[in-house]
Amino acid sequence: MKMRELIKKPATGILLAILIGFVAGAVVLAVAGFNPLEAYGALFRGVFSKPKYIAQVIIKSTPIILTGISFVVAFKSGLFNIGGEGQYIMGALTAVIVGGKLELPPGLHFVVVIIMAMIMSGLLGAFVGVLKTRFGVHEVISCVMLNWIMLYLSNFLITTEWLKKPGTEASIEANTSAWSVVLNSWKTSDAGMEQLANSNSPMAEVLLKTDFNYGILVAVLIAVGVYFLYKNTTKGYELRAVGINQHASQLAGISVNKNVILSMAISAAIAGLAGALTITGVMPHRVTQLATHEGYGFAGISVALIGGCSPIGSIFSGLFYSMLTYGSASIQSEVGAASEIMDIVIGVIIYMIAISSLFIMLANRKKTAGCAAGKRKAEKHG
Amino acid sequence: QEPAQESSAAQSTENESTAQENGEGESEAGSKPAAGKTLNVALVADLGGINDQSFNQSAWEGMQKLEADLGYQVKYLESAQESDFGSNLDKLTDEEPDMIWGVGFLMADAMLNAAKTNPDQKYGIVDSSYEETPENLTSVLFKAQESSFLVGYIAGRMTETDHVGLVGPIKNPIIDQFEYGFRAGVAYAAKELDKDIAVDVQYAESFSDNAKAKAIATVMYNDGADILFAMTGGASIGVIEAAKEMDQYVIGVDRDQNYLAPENVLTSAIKNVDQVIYKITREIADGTFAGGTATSYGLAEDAVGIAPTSDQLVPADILAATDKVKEELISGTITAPLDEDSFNEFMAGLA
Amino acid sequence: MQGITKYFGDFCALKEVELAVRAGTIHSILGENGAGKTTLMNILYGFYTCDSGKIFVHGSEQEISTPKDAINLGIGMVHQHFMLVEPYTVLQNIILGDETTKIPGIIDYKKARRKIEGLAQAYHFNIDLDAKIQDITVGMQQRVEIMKALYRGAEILILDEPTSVLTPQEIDELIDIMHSMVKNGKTIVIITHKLAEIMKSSDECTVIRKGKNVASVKIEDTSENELAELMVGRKVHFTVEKENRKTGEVIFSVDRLTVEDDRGITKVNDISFGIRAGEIFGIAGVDGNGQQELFEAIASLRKAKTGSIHMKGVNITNTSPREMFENGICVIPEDRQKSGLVLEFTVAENMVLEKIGRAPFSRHGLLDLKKIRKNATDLIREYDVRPEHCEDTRAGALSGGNQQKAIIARAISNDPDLLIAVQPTRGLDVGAIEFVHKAIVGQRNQGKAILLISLELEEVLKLSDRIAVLYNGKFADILDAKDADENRIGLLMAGGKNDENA
Amino acid sequence: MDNIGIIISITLMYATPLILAALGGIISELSGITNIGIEGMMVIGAFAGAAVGYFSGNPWIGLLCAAGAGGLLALMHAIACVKFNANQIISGVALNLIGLGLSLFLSRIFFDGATQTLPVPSKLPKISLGGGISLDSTVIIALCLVVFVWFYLYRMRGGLRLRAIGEHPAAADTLGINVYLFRYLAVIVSGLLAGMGGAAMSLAVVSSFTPIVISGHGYIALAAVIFGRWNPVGSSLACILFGFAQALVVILGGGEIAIPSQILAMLPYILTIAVLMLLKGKTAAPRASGVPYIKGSR
Ligand SMILES: Nc1ncnc2c1ncn2[C@@H]1O[C@H](COP(=O)(O)OP(=O)(O)OP(=O)(O)O)[C@@H](O)[C@H]1O
Ligand SMILES: Nc1ncnc2c1ncn2[C@@H]1O[C@H](COP(=O)(O)OP(=O)(O)OP(=O)(O)O)[C@@H](O)[C@H]1O
Ligand SMILES: [Mg+2]
Ligand SMILES: [Mg+2]
Repeated sequence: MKMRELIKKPATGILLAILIGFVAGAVVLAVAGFNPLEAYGALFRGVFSKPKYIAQVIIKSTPIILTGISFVVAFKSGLFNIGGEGQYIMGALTAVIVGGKLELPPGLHFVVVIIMAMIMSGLLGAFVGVLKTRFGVHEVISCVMLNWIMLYLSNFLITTEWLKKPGTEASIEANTSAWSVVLNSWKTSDAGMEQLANSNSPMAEVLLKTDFNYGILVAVLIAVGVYFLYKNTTKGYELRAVGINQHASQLAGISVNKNVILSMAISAAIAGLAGALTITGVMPHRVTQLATHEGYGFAGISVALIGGCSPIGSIFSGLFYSMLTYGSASIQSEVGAASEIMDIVIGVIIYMIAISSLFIMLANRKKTAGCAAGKRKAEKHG
Repeated sequence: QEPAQESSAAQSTENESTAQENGEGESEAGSKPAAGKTLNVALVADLGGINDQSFNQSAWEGMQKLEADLGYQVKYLESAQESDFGSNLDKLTDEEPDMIWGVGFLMADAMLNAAKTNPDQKYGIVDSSYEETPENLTSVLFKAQESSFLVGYIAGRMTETDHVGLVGPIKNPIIDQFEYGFRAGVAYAAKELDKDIAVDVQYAESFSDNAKAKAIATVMYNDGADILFAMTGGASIGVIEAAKEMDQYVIGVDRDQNYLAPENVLTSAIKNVDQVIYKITREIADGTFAGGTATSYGLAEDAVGIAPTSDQLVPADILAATDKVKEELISGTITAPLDEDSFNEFMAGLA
Repeated sequence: MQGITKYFGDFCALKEVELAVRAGTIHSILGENGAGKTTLMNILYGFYTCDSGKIFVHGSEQEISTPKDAINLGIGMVHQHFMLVEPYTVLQNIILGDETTKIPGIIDYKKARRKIEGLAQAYHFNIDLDAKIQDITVGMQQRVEIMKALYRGAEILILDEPTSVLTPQEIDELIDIMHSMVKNGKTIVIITHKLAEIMKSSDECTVIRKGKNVASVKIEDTSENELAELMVGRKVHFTVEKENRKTGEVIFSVDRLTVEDDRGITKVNDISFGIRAGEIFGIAGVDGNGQQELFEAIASLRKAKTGSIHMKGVNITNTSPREMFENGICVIPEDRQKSGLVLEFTVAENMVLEKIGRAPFSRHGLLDLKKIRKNATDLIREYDVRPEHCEDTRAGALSGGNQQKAIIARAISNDPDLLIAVQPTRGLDVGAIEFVHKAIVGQRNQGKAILLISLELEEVLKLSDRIAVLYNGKFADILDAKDADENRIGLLMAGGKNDENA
Repeated sequence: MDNIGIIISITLMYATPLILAALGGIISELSGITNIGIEGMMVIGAFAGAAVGYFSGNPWIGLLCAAGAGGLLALMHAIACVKFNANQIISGVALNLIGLGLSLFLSRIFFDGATQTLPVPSKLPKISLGGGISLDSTVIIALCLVVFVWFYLYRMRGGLRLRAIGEHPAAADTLGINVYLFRYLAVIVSGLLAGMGGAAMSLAVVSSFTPIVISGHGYIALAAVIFGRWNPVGSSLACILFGFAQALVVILGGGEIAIPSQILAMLPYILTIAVLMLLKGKTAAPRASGVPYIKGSR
């Protein structure tokens, strides 16, 4: 009885899905002739054997936690924001421009960069919202198109004299004053370098070998902020209401159009923030010519879905996703199994989440069996 | 050829698992032909991935050859995003291999950073150089303009319509080497034949859009070009496809691509990243490591050139003439241009 | 049907219910909301399967596990909520699932059309086969549903609450159709809450309450009052006590309003009226005469083409629902699930839908969750919304009647100066109707103005102080309740002239 | 003008994989199941087509297997959406990942560790119509399918039923139509078509599978479904418009006009948005699309 209640909880469904995902991955690995235990061992070691690896996982989770939350925000208002890629690029591009062209004191510069990036990508999202509300253009279409438009726009801008770093195919870099790297000026100073080089503490290694940055704090703040927005504010209430029932919201005086636009804008701003935090947080602090999308937006969708479409859940699923992708490199280099195995694992996890009603069905089976017995009894009586 | 490679792949997994058990791979050096000691080598591929049909793949093939010939331990990591370069280099550095290669100019900064923070680790980078190269880093450049010059020359000699073309991916300094080298080669042939040869150049803005590359090629052929230089990265397949369908000649890039269309791939401007990686890595075992330097490899070193299969479709006299041009390039009588400025200079000199 | 028992999860919807219908008669089923009428019929139609029980058709036991089985046995059903595909034409809807084909797989519309036209003639149906469902009136849709059954050769026709959406004229027509069908040898089972209709149409009536048989009576031997008592289990008051009050100032006025529908057709044509405080202004009319557009224009859901709407002197024409609310207007919408509630929200959240931005429910954009919950607790108690303590229940999980109660509670708690009620008792049983009517009259007695738009003539007559009859986008007349009776209004609704006024 | 022939050829070359996938999307959506997994089905179709085409030497067998592979992936979607009432978007996202991952993984197994296949010995044949127009056989197949799907949806019994299911499944159910079976079939057919769309890329446009041979085509096809208002003809026209814009880019890019090629590359995408803004349409989405049908629920 207790067990059944437990299985019916959404979190249990997600955990079971993860378990099944790994089992499926193991089967595929085994079929391909690899030892699954060894592979997962490599994954585990690749992630947990050193503090700096954990740091890397955290660093890499930052943008996808945010693109995940971005997806959640739109989803809550009944919108499908598949434009995370383009919005991410907008944020990154803005960050490079504001970070590279302006001279401001450290700290302040960082804040200005991320705010500007959020504004710019927010505007991009608002544009999608306006297209939807005013012109009836479905957000999926406009987002898919804008992803490509942003890619080419970025590629174009960074080849202009204005933004190009001479002799490279990349943009200028954001100034160090805009960086969010932890203890950046100290660790790059001579004294700092020396102290770090001679220290054996794990923290020193993290500082020295990774771009450990404050981005994750921003991501967590955003997650909490979005959670608070939906749970405790009028605006969040309206955004949700509009997402579930436009007619009732409209009649109750909640403007559907305004909230759709706002929701898209917030969603896009958060995806843009992801881009800005990558620029300010990690090497090489610039935008490069892209042949194709880097996949932050699509990863965000997976993160959001694994996280149960909740902002707080996205923190954990973002870390989890980042762990899998970062760790999959170890599977590849140690066991030789292609890293695509992780696509399959993640795909199966999401698939299992989609059909998590299966778990509830299975849990209920005993109960319905009892019911059938009751039915037979009733028949006898009748 | 395939079964051989398959067995080598199987071997590689075997080797790696034993390597894990033994901790370090170096202990089993004895079982292999003695060419110095066996080394542990790793590679970080750039965004194109290890199977990009281009220099990442070529680099990895060089390493696979090291494994097959000499029993070296080899492994690679792919990078999905630019921010992966640093963490991939760092992860491999932790394993303290004898050498870590990075492919592509995109990785330049991450590589420099890694070399600076890990002075005891040897690194090599392909396609990028620095003003000041750290002692533990060697930088390898290819004079792709030279091979491009040669294929341009062949195209110029062979065109019957006096019209050739080039389908490019996304412009960047490396791609420029190909474009201007090719243009110069065509111009050189035109001068020799004393005629004008038009060169169409169009960029697909993509390394992957096969359909677009194919469409561009179709239009070029249709406009009268009869030989195209397909240097579109992975999307080159599209150009070769157009050549096949329209029964025209096409020139491959990076690797000998004749196998993709034996009737149509005239020649390929090859860039032997594999051989250079093979060579430099081997030298480490012998105790020579050219750290702190940037070396350009060109025709002289046989690091670039035209495909060995060229004789299948290129007439012997033209091949012979091409060989002469090659000598002149090696001797420095001709200098192949590698960007717009040097190309303009070259053309001025030609006139 | 014998010993029909049906569980939904743990909930027993039907407990050993018996139903015996004589061939060639009209048999009605009566019961409160949720008594199990629809469930019973769905079992007969094979849409649900029963947990135990037997079904006999023409004396032989039958296994009916899918609608197809039922159709093959000559059973047809018109569902409480119409089962029509809106973008399809009438013709397509009728033949769907039983299409005539020429070459295998390819529909032969001509043949189907001939067959349907034949049937329509036989039963004096008047339907436009090429109109799309979304463009025709509810009454028409009903005929399409009946035609669907006839087309399939139904001998036994089940009608689940067929009259709740019809005008008096349409109801009469329907009853005529039913009689002519019986004459043609068909058997009809009809579910309705309207006792008068039962008396007028049926031969027998089976009453069920809470999933159990209560009685089966011959109509000749019973009366409306008896049926009502059987159904509810207590005496029911059919009249609403209205104090005689002096009405106040005109607080709401509509002046020369003209409104077009989506296709640019004028649906409200130059209408003017005013409502005084303490007055119930009823608008009667056959569906499709502009009620929808009039309401939407007043609620700012649709642009008024010309004319103006004032509330307490403020011009609120073409503003927004928000503006309307701010000026003291509240709405009980027609479709509670579509426009009334956010079904995925909790009851507590739904109870503050319009006033979420106001103190005490929120301050500076921050919600006060405690106050929101407290508000719901109070309203749930006051308006007897069930189940008890459903503050945190999803609104979608409430029964239809309770959803309606929640909406009424919310609207009244907003303390509006004008309450607009559109079809406030649609689909409710007499008990629930009594409750809603009391609440509306209570508001009037407190001096509020009320605009009642209803297709139920009886309801309009019973509640209103003044009655306007909407016909073809214009008011055929505005009458004082004292001067109105069913005949007069019925005539006006049908487009007849009002002689006395002329 | 020869150029017109070329523009037509390029337009159709671009449009064909999209048309096939969009037809799949339409059928699935009309039955009430949103299929965002089209991309993954195209990828696996492209892989299966090229791989089987390579090993069997017969591109037609490759095309069939491509359809089969897409159909199998679609079956997973159908099981999730029809049997388990899954959120259709979540399931679709999952299948995109699985489709790509599986293709690459299998490619590595069968092609010696490479994520791309070797070129097929023979491609699907081309058909020359003269006037510089020369079309892949997939183009002809796709155009025939457009006509057939249109005919099926609007003239045949199954189409009437299918569309009814997407609008009002309960209504169809009460008329004895098997909603679940129809949905299963519709989703599987959408996978077959998407798989063929993928193979149209790897067996006709080019002759091998690479990890990037399908990159975003599925999403553009979905956009075309919406653009064309769930009508096979309309959606195909949307795909053709997109292909035309790409052809225009190619033609313009060859001229000596000083438009940066990156800017030119945006054209098809900007054009799509612009056209949609001008059309300013209300959507005609099937009403029950994306909503699981649970019998008897209200
Ligand atoms: N699909 C269902 N799932 C769960 N409970 C149901 C379902 N259908 C009906 N019920 C329950 O069964 C009872 C009988 O419902 P039914 O619809 O048959 O009532 P009814 O007599 O037709 O009422 P109404 O007058 O409102 O139409 C209701 O209390 C309802 O709660
Ligand atoms: N989607 C649902 N989820 C959970 N429970 C539901 C759902 N729909 C209906 N119910 C249950 O079914 C009952 C309501 O069904 P229904 O709408 O037929 O009301 P009813 O019994 O006719 O009552 P009323 O007289 O209030 O209309 C409620 O008791 C409710 O708990
Ligand atoms: Mg009912
Ligand atoms: Mg009810």
